[in-house]
Order: sequence, then structure tokens, then C-alpha cells
Amino acid sequence: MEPIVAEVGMQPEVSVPPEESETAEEQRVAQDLLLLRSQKERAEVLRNLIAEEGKAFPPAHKPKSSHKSWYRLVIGLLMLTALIGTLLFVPPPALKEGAVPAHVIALQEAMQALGAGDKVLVVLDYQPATSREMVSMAAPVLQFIAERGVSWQLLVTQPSGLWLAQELASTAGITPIPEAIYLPGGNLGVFALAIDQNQSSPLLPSGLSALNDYRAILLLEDSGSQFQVWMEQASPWLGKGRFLALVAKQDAAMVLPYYDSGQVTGYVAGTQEGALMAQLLGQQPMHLPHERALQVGLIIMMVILILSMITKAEADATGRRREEKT
Amino acid sequence: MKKAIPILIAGLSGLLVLVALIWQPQLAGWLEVVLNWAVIIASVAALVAMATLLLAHTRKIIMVRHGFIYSVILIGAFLVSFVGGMTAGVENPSYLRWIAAIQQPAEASLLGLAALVMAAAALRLFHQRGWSALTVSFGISALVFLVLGLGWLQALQIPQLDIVIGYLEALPLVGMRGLLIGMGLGALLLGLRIVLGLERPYGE
Amino acid sequence: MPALSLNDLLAFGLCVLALVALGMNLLVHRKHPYSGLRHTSAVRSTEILSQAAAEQGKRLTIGLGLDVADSTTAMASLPVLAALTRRSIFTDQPVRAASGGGTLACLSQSVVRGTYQGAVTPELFKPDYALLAGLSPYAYLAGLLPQAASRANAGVILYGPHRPESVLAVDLVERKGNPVIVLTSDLSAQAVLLASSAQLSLGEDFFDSGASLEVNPSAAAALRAQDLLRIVITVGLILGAVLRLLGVWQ
Amino acid sequence: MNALDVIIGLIGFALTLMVFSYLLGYNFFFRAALYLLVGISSGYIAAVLITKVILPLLIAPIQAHNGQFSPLTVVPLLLCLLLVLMLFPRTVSAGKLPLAFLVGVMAALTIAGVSRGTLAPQLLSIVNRFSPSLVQTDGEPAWGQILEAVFILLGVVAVLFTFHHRTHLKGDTEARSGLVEGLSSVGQVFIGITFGMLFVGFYTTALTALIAQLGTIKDFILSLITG
Repeated sequence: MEPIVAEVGMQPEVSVPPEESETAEEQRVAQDLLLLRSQKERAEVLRNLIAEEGKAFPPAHKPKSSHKSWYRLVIGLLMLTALIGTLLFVPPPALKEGAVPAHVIALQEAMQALGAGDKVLVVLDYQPATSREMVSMAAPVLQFIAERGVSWQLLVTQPSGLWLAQELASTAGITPIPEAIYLPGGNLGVFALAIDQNQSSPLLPSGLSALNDYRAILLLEDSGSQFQVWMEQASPWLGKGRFLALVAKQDAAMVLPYYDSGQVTGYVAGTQEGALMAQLLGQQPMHLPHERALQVGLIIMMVILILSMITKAEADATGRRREEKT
Repeated sequence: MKKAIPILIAGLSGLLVLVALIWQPQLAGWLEVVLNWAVIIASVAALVAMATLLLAHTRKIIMVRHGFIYSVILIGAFLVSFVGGMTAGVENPSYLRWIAAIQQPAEASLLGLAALVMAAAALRLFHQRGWSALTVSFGISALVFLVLGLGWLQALQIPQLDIVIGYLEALPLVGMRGLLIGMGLGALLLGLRIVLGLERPYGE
Repeated sequence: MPALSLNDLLAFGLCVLALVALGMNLLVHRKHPYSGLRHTSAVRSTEILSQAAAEQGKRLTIGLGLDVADSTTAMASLPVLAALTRRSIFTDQPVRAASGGGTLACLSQSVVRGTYQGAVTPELFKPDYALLAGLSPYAYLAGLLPQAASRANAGVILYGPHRPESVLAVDLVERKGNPVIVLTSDLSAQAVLLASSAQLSLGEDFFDSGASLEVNPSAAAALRAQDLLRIVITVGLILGAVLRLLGVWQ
Repeated sequence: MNALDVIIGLIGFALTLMVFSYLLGYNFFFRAALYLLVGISSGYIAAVLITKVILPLLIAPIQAHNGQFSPLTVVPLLLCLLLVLMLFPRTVSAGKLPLAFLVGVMAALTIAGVSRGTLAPQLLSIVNRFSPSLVQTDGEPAWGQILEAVFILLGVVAVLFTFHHRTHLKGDTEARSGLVEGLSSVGQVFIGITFGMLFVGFYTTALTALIAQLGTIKDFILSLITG
């Protein structure tokens, strides 16, 4: 079991303490000479550079795989063919009822507790690449909020959010398309928004209330580290039970501890849970990315992982047999 | 002395923010000012970095260096979107539609390509990393979550099975929490070292 | 000062403890700051790669990641940039850095320029050595890919907050037959890159660069402080659990 | 479908083909798509930063003071001018001052944010699983809940010790203590399980984007055919 540990950088390695005699030698020299600080520093730079010369290093780590990438092309083309074939010839399945996870129920309850007069801040914090997944989750939720008569605002934290907000609102069929408010400054902006109770900071865009005034803050996220920024810079300044989240499937694991600690009241991760959520809210689920194609893609990955295990076991067995023979 | 000034500035600005956070109502005004300056500086830094990039590509075009055609594409695309944004307005729906027409398919395709690349890479996972507690648990966990991702088990609606699925889905909580706490400790100490001037990411 | 909640008290206590542990370890281990510490092999490999690059007359490209989310984490990579730049000043091809954010790009410029200045060779510095790759996560990836694919590269190091999409950059470097080392603070990226040939560091080893390269004694003191905090946290958790179970802490 | 929709659809189709051409190798079309993306997004972001940040936050306050000296508006301007000097190789070091200021502020935010938003709540959450209201039902111990809480506590500790740095001399070599090594092995299992979920999560997101993109192209071609 050793190789992987060394490979990924977890093997304890040992540093060699500097030789004491070397240090003592240096001090003697320094005492004998009266040097300016800058001269000393330059001498140190040169000493380091000279020390680098001829220093023994083990060979650089080279990728074990062959440079030829034919297997990449074969797998890529096979997968593309399977997905395109499914898209063209297999109809998408009807949505099935299934067990609803606790975090989805928690989000549903929080949404249904919202009423007319409540204020909700919808934070759009995802990249154009994941917009299809995010829109399929967010559009039914926005439709629900709009139907409830809840007063809501759209906040975007990155420039592309300005057009993503238009896309989301028009897909959800919300008219007129609400104006998206741009919050500059990344984590600095999030922090400024969280602490500013009087809306006095020039940094904050007009039309936005203090975060404490919102009954709920609905995060639409596709990045774990960006989600963490909201949990670290904004959540400590607000009472518990404010944050709700719709996250891309890739962030499902990241949200787990924050949901368990109560910093997020409820969340939905991925299109499947998004469809469940839409049903629970009495909305029509969005047209998902073709579910059968998604299943085909997942099965391909399963087969690949199993093949990887089998071929490695086979290679190990062959190696052992060879060793036994010699 | 010259070297000490940036260290002092970093330390003082960090301390001011920390002190203002503790004595929040009294020093809230100063905190607002500091944050305002920081956001402005970060934005100007982005513009300066962008200008440096454009200058580098301009030099490449002028000197007709290898691959200068790509620099032409980059600068041309930059000028079109920048001039368009400044003249039509960055919230103009028509302008945004054109930006979206390029950004959306290019980024979604890059992400989609990552799926294809991952599939090819996974084939060599165990050959590259060998067998260990980490790789075996990783492989089994990935297989379990792929099966759960199909949604077939959930559709059976067997209460006992649903309980097991619930436990399986919550299991990564342990590792994730441990990793988050460890990363948090690392980030906390890095932050402290910066404020104390022991780490100088702005250069010596 | 408003009344502090238990959460705030604990946070404050952790900060004070971290500060004390850092100071204590700086003092106690000032003579041999790096001895008795596990070194992260991925960080040490960056040294090896830089030596190999110098021998081949090729360059190293370092992707510094994004500074969109949390710039402080992104700054963890800058000591490595300084150390590797110092080594490459007099080689045929100096190190090139690519950043995914304005602040990080300016910081990397400042660090690289400072290193040349420190080596009394400011005239050798060129702004091209530390450039912005792109300002959004995907623009950064798009800007990084051509640099990672350069024929002048002896290898590529991705050190900083890289999203999992950087699997494309790793794949491209592999295709070119070059080694790639990845140290990322993004846990999704760590998981995705486990299925690649990249030499990888996991979890909090991301913060080990200064100590593993033996370029900053305070970084080693921070690792020792982390170890101490780990023990204190473990004892605190067990104690807290027992007190809760016994009903002493309601 | 109007002419504009057709043009936009064609751009999307072409860009998708250019990006996927990477499967055949790193080629001109793929590179062109990358540079186009960098150029377009940089220009757009530059325009947004100027109109939404620089003009309202830096320039407008100075104009509001009618040219009169106000330190709160002039200081950021001076700091920004120092940053602009970074454009010239000889004066790159002028940028150190504003950068040091920014670094200090960000470090402080990290200290406060990480400790209050991640460390403290996550640690408290582990202990809170042992609260009497959760581990007792009708005055009797709920062993299932207790076991779950102990499992989480030990698991987190094991993961934390996987990254322990301290080593001790064992004969000629230095190694970690047996207890730490044991905990590390358990911790690696938990890390593996978490990474498995993260791996599948990202793969699913990427796959969703791929299928959606292929679906968009399919719809576009069908609409071209059917008019």
C-alpha cells in the first residue's frame, strides 16, 4: 500500500538538520568582516546560487502513461457516440417518484414558510459552464417565489452573472425581467454586504437592503470555495436559518458539513434533486438534460473504474508470477 | 527601512480590520473605508494585470513571433467586447446576448470535455496510484455514488433501502469535515503570519 | 464590544491559541526550524523539476490558480514561485507564472521582480515572466492551457486554488509527455486529479510549501502550531463530548 | 428562427466543434477557441469593472468634492496610481504598497472568516451531536445516535491526524509515531470516501454540461432542417 501514499505526498519524509559547523563558520566570517546589510544579503544570494550548483537531485517525476494518446481518443469518441445515440434515439423517461432526502425536505419547508411581504435575496454565483444545470434547479424555485408574492431581488457576484440573470429569469418565465444587482469585490464585497447594517457603505449597490432584512438568502452556487466564502464571510454575521442553497452536483459534498452544522437550512444538489424539489413545490420540473444520456454516462464511468481495477489486479498477478518464476 | 514599509502597511491594515471587527459599532465607519479602498485597489489590480497581458500580446504581434495569430485573436476579441461594453453599456441586452453567445458554448464545451478526459484518465487510475487504503476506498465510494446517481435504487422505494442510502450519502461528511478543519487551520495560520509580517506575498 | 456567542468565543480562543503556538514554536525551534517535520513530496518535487528544467535548458510553468474566492489561500503558492524563480534566474529559460486573478497577477509580478532585484539582476526581469492568464475561472483555464502545452516547458506546476476543470490542463501536459505537479486548495480538484498521473498533495499539505522548501522558518513554525492545535482540538472534542454526554454541559 | 438566432446558433456550434477537436489532439482550432474566450471575457470584465467600480467608487467621489482635497478620496487614487506604475518594468516595485494593504485586509478577513465561519461551527457541531436531547429518548440512551456521534468524532480526528507533520527518530530514519500512523490509515479511508463523492459529483456536473451542449446542437440542427 506504500506507492500511493508516497505518490500523493503523504509519506513522512525527513529533513536533514543543517550542520552546526557550517553555521559557526559563517558567524566567524561575519564577525571578522564589517559588511553592509545589503552586501551581506547579496553575498547570501550568491552563496545560495553556488550551493545549488551540483546539488544531487533524484530524477524528475515523469508521467507513467505513454505519450501516445490513442486510448483517450477511443474512449472519448465511444462516449460521445453513446451519448449522441441516446439523445437521438432514446426518449427521456417520465419522472419517477423516489425517496426525498432530508436536506431537500428542509429546503421545501423553508420555501413554503415564505409568504407575501417576506424579502428574499437570490444570489447568482455560478459560471456560464454550469448554467444549464443551475437553471434547471433554480427556475421552478423562482417561479414558486414569484407566485407566492414574495419580494425578491437578484444579486450577482461576477460579471457574467449580469447575462446569466437575464437567462434565468426568462427561462423561468418571469416578466418583467428583474434588474440584477452587481456586487463587486469577491469575498471583500460579500463581507462588506454582511456587516453593513445601515447601507451606508458606498461599496454596496443601491436598491439592496442589509442582509439581516432578508428572510432568506438563496445561494445558487457551482463552486465549493465560493460557497465557503459565503459561509465564512456572511453567515457568522446573520442568525441561523437564513441560508438556503441550490448547488451544482459537484458541490454536494462541500455543503454537507455546513448543513449538518445548521449554517445552511436546506439545499438541493444537482438536477435530480432539483426535479424532486420542483414537484414538492407544485411546479413543473424543468426539461432536464436528457436523463437516459446521463445514466449512460454514469454507467460508462462505472465500467471504466471496474476495468481499471481488473487490469491492475491482472498486471499485479502477472508481475507476481514472473517474480515466482525467477 | 524601505523593506519595512510594506510589512508595516500589511500588518496595520490587517490589525485595523481585526480590531474593527471586535469593536464593531465604534469602528464600523473605518472598516467601511478600508473595505472600499480594498475593493477599488483589487479592481485596478485586475485592470493593470489585464493591461500587462495585452502589452505582452501586442509585443508578440509587433515582433511577429511564433503563434502571433493567437495574439491577434485575443486582442481582437478583447477590443470588440470592451468597446462594445463601453459604448452600448454593460447591461445592454443585445450586447450581453453576443457575449453569452460566445462564453456559454465555449465554457460549457470545456466543462463537457473535462467529462471525456476524466473517463479516459479513470481507466489508468489504479495503474497510476496502485492499491492503498485511499485508492481502494476512493474506488468503492465512486462506484457506490455512481450507482446512487442512476436513481434506480431510490425509485424502488423500499424504506430499509432508503435508510441505508441516507447513511451512505451522509458518510462523506466525516472526511469533508476533517479536511475542512485541517484546511481551516492552515489558512488561519497563513493569515496570522501575513498580518505579523512573517510571510510577505507582496515580495521581499 | 457586544456579548460574544459560544461560537465567537471558540473562534477567538482558536486564534489566540494559534498565535501563541506560532510564537512559541518560532522561539523554541529557531536553531533548527525544519528538523523533525514531514516534508510534502509534491513540494519537494518542484525543486527536482526545477533542477531538471535547468539541465534541459527548458522552463517551468507555474499556474498560480484563481484569486476569485479567497486570495489569502492563493498566496500560499508565492513562496514557491519566489524560490523557483531564484533558482532559474541564470538558466536559459526562467520560470513563467500564470495567474487567474488581478491581485494574484500583480502579486506574482511583484514577487518575481523582487527576486530579480534581490539577485542584483533587475535588468534581466521581464513582465512576461508573471502574467495574467484570465480573469474568470474558465478564462484562466483557457489562458493556462496554451502555456501548459508550450514546447519550451520541462514541466508544469499547478499550485494554488485550481478548480476541478484543471484536469484538462493536467491531461494536456501529460499528452506532451511532461511531468505535472498539482497542489490545490480545492478539494474537488484534489479528488478529480487523483485519477491522473499528476503528482498530487492532499488536504492541508497545500500550505506546506515554505517549510518543505526550507525557505521560511515561520512556515515550519506554523506546521508545528497546526500539529499542536490538532492535539488541542482532539482533546477538546473528546472532553466536550463527555461533558455533553454526562449532562454537565447542557 | 430569425437570422440572429441562426448566427448565434452557428457560433455555438462552431465553438463546440473547435473545443471538442481537442480529442484529436492539441490543434489550431482548439487554441483559437481558447484565445477567443480569454479575449471576450477579459474585454467584458474590463468594461464591467470600469463602469461598475472605477467610475462610481474612485472617480465620482473626487468629482463630488469639486476638486477639493479630501484624504478619503485621494488616498485610494494615489494607491491606484502606484499600482498603475507596475505596467513599467522599472517601477514594478511601486505596486508593493497598495498590494501590501490589500494583502493585510484579506489576511484579516481570512482569520476572522475561517475561525468564525468554519472552524468554530464545525467543531461545535461535532460536540453538539452528544447533546442529551439527541442521545437520549425518554431518558434512555439512544445507542444508535451515540454510536453515530462517536463515529463522526473519531473519523474527524483520524482525518486530522492523517496530515500530522511531527516525526521522531526511529533508528536511523525519522517517522511518525505508531498511533499517528494508525490514525492516518483510518483517515485515508474517510478521505477516500469523500473524494469518491467529490469525483462523481464533478463528473456528473461535467456530464450534464456535455449532454446539455449536445442537446442544444441537436435542437439547433433540427430547427435548421425543419425551418
